[in-house]
Amino acid sequence: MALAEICKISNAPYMRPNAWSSADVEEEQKGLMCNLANPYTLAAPPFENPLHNLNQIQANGDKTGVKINFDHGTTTLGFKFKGGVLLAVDSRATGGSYIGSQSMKKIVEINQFMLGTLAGGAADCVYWDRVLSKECRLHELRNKERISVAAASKIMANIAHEYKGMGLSMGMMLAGYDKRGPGLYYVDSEGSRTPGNLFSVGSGSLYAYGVLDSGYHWDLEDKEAQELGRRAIYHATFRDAYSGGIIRVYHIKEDGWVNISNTDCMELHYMYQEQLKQQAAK
Amino acid sequence: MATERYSFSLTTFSPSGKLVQLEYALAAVSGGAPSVGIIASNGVVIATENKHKSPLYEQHSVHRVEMIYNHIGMVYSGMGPDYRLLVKQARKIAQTYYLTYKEPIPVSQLVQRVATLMQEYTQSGGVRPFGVSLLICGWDNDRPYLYQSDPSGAYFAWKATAMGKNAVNGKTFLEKRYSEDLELDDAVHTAILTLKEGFEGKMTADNIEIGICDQNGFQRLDPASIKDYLASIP
Amino acid sequence: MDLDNARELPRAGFNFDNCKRNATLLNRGFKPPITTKTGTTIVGIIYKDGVILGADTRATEGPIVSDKNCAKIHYLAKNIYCCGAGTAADTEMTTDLISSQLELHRLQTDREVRVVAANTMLKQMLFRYQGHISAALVLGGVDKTGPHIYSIHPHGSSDKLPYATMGSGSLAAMTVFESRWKPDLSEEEGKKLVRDADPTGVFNDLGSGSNIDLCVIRKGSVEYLRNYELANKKGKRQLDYRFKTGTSTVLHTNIKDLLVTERVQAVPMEIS
Amino acid sequence: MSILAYNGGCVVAMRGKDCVAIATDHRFGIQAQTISTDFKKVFHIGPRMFLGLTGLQTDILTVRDRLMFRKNLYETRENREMCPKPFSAMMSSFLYEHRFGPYFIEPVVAGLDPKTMEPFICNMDLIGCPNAPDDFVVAGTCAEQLYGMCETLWKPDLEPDQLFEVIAQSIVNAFDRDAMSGWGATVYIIEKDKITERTLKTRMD
Amino acid sequence: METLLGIKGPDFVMLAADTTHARSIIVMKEDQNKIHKVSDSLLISTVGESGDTEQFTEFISKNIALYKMRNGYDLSPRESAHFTRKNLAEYLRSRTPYQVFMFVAGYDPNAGPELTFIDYLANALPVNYAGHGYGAIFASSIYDRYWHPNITQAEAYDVFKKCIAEIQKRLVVNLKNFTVAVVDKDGVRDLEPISAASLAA
Amino acid sequence: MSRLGFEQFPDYQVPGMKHPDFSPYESNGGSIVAIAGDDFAVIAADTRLSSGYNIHSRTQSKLFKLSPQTVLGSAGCWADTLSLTGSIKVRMQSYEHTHLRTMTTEAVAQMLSIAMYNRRFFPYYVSNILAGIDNEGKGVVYSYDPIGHCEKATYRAGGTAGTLLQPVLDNQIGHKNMNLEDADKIKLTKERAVSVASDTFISAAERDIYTGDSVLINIITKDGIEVRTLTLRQD
Repeated sequence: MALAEICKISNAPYMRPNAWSSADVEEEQKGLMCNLANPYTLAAPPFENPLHNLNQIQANGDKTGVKINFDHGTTTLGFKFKGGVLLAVDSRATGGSYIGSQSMKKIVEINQFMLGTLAGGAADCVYWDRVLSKECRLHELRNKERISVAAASKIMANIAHEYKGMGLSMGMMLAGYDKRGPGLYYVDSEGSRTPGNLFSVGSGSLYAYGVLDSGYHWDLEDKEAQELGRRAIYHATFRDAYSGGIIRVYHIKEDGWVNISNTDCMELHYMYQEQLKQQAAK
Repeated sequence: MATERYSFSLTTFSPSGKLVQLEYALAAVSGGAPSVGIIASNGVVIATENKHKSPLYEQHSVHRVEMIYNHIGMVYSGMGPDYRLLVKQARKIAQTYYLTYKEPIPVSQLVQRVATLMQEYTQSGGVRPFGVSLLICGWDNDRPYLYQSDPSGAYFAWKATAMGKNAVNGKTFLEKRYSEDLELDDAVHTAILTLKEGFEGKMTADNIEIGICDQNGFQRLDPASIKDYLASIP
Repeated sequence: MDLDNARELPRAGFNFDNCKRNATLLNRGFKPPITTKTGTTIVGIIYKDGVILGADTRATEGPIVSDKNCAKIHYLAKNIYCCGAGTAADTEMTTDLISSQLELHRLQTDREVRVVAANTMLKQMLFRYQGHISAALVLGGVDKTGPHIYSIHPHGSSDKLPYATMGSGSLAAMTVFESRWKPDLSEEEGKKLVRDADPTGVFNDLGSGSNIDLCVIRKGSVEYLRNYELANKKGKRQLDYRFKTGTSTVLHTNIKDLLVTERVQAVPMEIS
Repeated sequence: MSILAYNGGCVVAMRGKDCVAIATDHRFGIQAQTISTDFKKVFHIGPRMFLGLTGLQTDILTVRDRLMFRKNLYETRENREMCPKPFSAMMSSFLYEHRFGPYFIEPVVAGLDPKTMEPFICNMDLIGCPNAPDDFVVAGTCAEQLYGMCETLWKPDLEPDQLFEVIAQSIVNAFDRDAMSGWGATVYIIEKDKITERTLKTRMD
Repeated sequence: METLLGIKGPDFVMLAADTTHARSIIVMKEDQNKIHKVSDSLLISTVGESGDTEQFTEFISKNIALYKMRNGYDLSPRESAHFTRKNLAEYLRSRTPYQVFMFVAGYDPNAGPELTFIDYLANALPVNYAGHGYGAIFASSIYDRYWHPNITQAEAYDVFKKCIAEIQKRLVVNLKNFTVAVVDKDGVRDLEPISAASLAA
Repeated sequence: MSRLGFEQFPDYQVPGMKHPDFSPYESNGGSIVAIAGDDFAVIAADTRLSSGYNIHSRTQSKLFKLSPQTVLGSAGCWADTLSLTGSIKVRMQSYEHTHLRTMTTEAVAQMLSIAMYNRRFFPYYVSNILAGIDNEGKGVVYSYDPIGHCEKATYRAGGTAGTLLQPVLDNQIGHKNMNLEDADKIKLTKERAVSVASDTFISAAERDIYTGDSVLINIITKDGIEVRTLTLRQD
């Protein structure tokens, strides 16, 4: 112990006696799950620059056998048109090139009038959407009025900006119907937030845009819009390895959102192929 | 002499369309010790004379019948040193083939490749043709094979043949004695008898060499078993 | 063949054509592929009348078993065998190559090759490649000078030992030898010793597994006991996975008949 | 990402009773982008012999061309059909020649020996370490998934019809869990007297 | 950043290529032709590292011309594509690899039209439709949506118009003009270029 | 994390100091399979604990009984598994004392997700699968990625052999890619679920070097948890 005195580390936390008091245990417990009480306090990593460190660990995965793959990859799209807001998403979650799930829910129902889509890190999106959902409900209780899409997206953008550079990966759309009419916002983990008429996010978004742009205009009928969204996602799943599974289409109107369809890609593919054959036969 | 103009070290055509160097090489072969090969119904035998001029010579030190691969053997008539090189090459060819395809080289392939090598020496600069003819015997596809390869690179498949000194007599003898349903033991006898045609002096187990090849592979007979064969010949 | 008058196969030996391109590709951040490795427990001992070699039979590609029953005791000559650990292709090809050279050597010298010759050929070859050919070998054989065991390391060093182990399970197996090996073991004792040593690697080292191969080399005879002990059997499945015909949806079927039904007939040539 | 997964794709071969089966997916992609869904990685190289190659597509083409050159040379030179066994040995030595600058491919050979009609399957790593078991061999980006499927479904002495179902179910379910392969599949069943080629209906995402 | 597009129909192959020649952040010129007529019924379009594209395309086309001179007939599109791929693959292993992306498009009176996709690694594949460059990613889903096996030349041209409109809308880089060429049984023909102006009209 | 004392390290680069690669993880192997049925859930895990080519234990259960209705299977970095399951158990206990009832499977599933996300920037390296009986008495399976993304499923394989086994479950339990009439599809009984789970482990032990020794199978029904074992290859 004399050495510790000389080195002036006898007061360091790791030099404390090991017999922990129950208070210590409690504190430890709090530390392990502090976000249960307050969702904004996540455990700080024991190193600077978590993004860099995690990348390092992932890059060495082959040597160490440690393969930390977060679920990712997606095609999501949303657009406003005369009939409200339409959202369409795929349902594949991939970790590396392994398909972890073909039936993931990539639309989070925040409340009856607002939906969030998720792209990027699945856990990031779901966790923060849940937090947002809580904030929205609190806002409603405090102000006796539903939160606007603009305000909700601002909360999200603030959260994202707070954690900027820590390695969160999110690209989400928030869509809803409020007193100002239909709203559609894009928010990402860089902290950017922007309203718009038409967005597509995720690894397959480039393909979705191709179909979407060539078929989109404001005066689409409801049925046409739903088909356009479904078709755009279908083409993205065909071309993008990281998108696929079930195509979910949601439509938000003045009286809240409706889940229009959940169709398997395989079914759609052979249906469209059949149509193509008939078209060619003509 | 007209022919001499075309007989310097390169194999060059003479005006009559002959490669004189090759004819000289064949002359070296037909001056060499006789060797015979006979296919039997269940194997094949090759045999040659291995006579030494001096009684001081250590017998059974340099062989004329050589194993190339488990199922292939070879003998020659002509120049011994040239033969050594061909044996070495043939063994290499066989091993390379096995390393590539993991199956033993077919006899026909080995013969073809050795013959190609011999042909190359008739067309390359700075070299002379080999002064040997080879008899290559082997067993694959459940049957025996016997090939002869000449200095020109030409090769033939035989049922039975003789090369070297007295080859013409040997062949005539074989033509008379050969039959398709010969057993291997009979073939060995026939081979010895063929060598005996024109053999000068007494034939002993120490001045001939015999190799046999059947489904169990090739082997050079040791003097003791040659002696047994000789004993049964009148 | 020396003349280029007919297009022939490229010359034997390593080909480095792809190296530059591969280096460029890997520099772009692609990961290099993994090769099949034999983690392996290979052992060899000298007993009274000869040597006994032992090996497991697992080959792995990363954490996946790529071959459950590979033969790691390679033939070198009638009286010499060699166990290999390391990159599977390297051990396979190196022993094949040396086996060929030994055979040429045998034919050239017309006598049984000695174990020390095999050892020298192997270590010289490995040393030439400076460890880039990653083969760790246990060489064993019997010649006129008696039984010999050598262990050869990938960089070309070798030891002559009464008992040797190599591979990822070598320490486990060595414990058994260290405690139980003694000079002049009988064949039965020797087999039992190897049979006891190898499974320590098979069971306790994840790089080794499946069955045990044994090779007993005596003066004048060899006994190669492939799968001497089936140490690990595949469990018995509880269900019968049988599919009703038509379970998989087929889009088109195309059948190609291989039996030649055509009859060839000789048509006499017209002679004018 | 491993360079072997750059273009995606997988191949599996299985032994049955007096028959062998080999199956391939159809995807040709450049990393995550699917370019074509009509690239079969299995080539019919002899009357009863198939060669499957997975990995980098440019090397698939190059290796196929070079092997065909060597095989044709063998066949014309020796005037006989090349059996699967020597073909595999030749491929192994070809790949090992490039030990220090390998082609980024993993080959699979399936066929019947023309003389004995004995089924033969074999795969190798990219530097030519041969592996010829008596059950099944796999290669490609979803090798792990295929190992799981085949280990569970395969059993000895499958008749051609059952073998087809087993191999079809194996490959389709395996690549459905892999992003880099899929988009259609073809199964070849090689029997003594005929070769049956079946194209499967699969997911196209 | 440059973009190539290609579509094969039942009796023709149509290619489109942007005309931008850029260096670093500067556009050097706007009328660079990237579709090269190699023979009466063969087109090669190339993008990639500048310098490599011209050198390699010229090397290939002159060799194809040489083949015709020597043998008195043209290489078929399939053969040309294989020749191109093989050369690219061999150069890839040399000290001076070419970094080019290309389409070999041709019409063979017997085998019909053929469109081959070749990228810088010498990956090669006959395709019905494909593209090179960032723009092609946007185009690929439009192909999937509007291509069909009996597509006519007019329809194909329309698909290109859709693709180019999308590229001009979504791609960060400004690709103003695209040249279009077609090869069919009547040989090689240039079509009206597609530009932002012509799309607006 | 402050207890670890890392705050005393200077967080800037000191000249001449070399930053070694930070590798706080180890892969300890192991696989988990879970299948949910109408009124039961089956969860199985092998009992091998390894690191590199070494086996630490042949009898380590990777299944954690959290309540009579809920079992968590956890493989990956064993230290992380212990830390995570320990704190989950404490939490559940305190919940029980506070609310005087056991946490339901759904609640555990959600809490686990949040607990894992707490370590977003220094994740637990674990592959978690939670199986149990839900409020309505049906079997459920939840699976997680390392940072707590949670998905409800009916069957799931995880751990080192997860990639090998998932397609088998897709095929045998999910009837994927099978063109069968509903009548031909084999109904999922408890016995079949157990059989499929054991068979998948037999396959995994053949090919995955980190899976072996034996399997522990927990069968969760409303009446409690039945435990079965099966011996696997030992190599």
